[in-house]
Amino acid sequence: MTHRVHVELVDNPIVVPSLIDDANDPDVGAIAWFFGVTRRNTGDRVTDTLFYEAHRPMAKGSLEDLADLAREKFDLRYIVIIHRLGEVPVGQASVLVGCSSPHRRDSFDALAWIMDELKRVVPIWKRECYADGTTEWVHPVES
Amino acid sequence: MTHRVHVELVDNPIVVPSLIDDANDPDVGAIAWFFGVTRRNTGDRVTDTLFYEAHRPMAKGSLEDLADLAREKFDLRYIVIIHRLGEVPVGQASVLVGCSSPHRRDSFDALAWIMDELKRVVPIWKRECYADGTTEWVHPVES
Amino acid sequence: MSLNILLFAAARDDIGSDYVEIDVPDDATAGDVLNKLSELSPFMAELVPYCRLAIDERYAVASASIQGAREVALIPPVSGG
Amino acid sequence: MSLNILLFAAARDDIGSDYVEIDVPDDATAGDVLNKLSELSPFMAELVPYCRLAIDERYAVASASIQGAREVALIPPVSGG
Repeated sequence: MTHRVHVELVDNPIVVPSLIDDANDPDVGAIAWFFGVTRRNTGDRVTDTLFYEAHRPMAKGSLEDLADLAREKFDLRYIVIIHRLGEVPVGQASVLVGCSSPHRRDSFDALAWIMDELKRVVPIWKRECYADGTTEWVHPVES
Repeated sequence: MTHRVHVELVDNPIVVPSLIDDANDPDVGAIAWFFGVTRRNTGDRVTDTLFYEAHRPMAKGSLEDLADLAREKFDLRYIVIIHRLGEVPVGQASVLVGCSSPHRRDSFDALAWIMDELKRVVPIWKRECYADGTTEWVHPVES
Repeated sequence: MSLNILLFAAARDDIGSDYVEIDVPDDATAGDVLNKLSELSPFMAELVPYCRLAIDERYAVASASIQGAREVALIPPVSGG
Repeated sequence: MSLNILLFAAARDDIGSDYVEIDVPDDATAGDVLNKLSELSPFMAELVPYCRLAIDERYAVASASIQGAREVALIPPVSGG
């Protein structure tokens, strides 16, 4: 029974780890992947590109903590979390999360949980660069 | 705004459609993929390989119906459903489902819903070929 | 009338053929066809109560008429995925 | 004592530097540091109430002591993903 975790911050387009082979484990029945992609339209604003910044060592540690917590909460065999920093143009991936598990429900639930937590606690920030030339840091305030 | 559906029954290893490009759409913020993989262990039985059979034209139509229903229930841009038939050894994928959407929740929920429905209604059957040489059609009976 | 029923998976293995020909009245329903199929063998008597009938590639309710059907198939409990 | 606080995102842009040096008592808490940071500018006065302080790469509660900290960082509301 293998438990592998791959956490990475990258400054270039995310290279997808090989989808079946890397997660290969005869006890795996389910593999699920999530790609977060820069979207052009948010409400009535048009995005040209996003720029991501991080407290890098803290963000890396925080993602590793998330992977460990996910393995405690769900029956997982393999976890990948890769976040891209710097400029991420429309249509490109800023984040990739992958899980494998004996049963599909664990991978589905873990993907959703990891993304929710990532957006809540990991010290990474995005700056919107709108088509009209303005830019804006996104600092969501809980209402 | 594009809405694309790709449904396929294949007799060979599933080839993953290119993950970002095929689903590329500037309104897409989330892409999620699920791979169902032949697992070695179920309870205390050891599987060597699975063999899948289908009512092919009905299964194809049923998967297309599922894709259409998923697009009605969730805000999706792109849906891929590929099911492999024939022998699928341990560690290989029997099914691939992919979705893209403006927001991640739609893709997560659609993946889980499509897999639940697929297992409930699509006329595909698997035969377990156990390591001890016995084989058995899987015909789950609701209890 | 004589009717060919497509068979799959354990039903096909039990009957030993991809289809079986049965005789039913002209006004037979999907339910009548299922009853007839369940009489074919002890195994079918156990399996058929859990099966659905598909008429022209659509699941049919028990009261559905099989008149004019181009294809009738016995669909055992499915296990794809 | 004098303390360097790492700054990120909108806070860094407002102050115009990757860090800011502030003076706090030796027994200062994370809450004291946040209060001090909120006095740096009108923008910081608005932003800091929504920020967390990280001591040695871990989020700190307001009562946490900053004594012995190797690194203190102001973490504005995050927006990764």
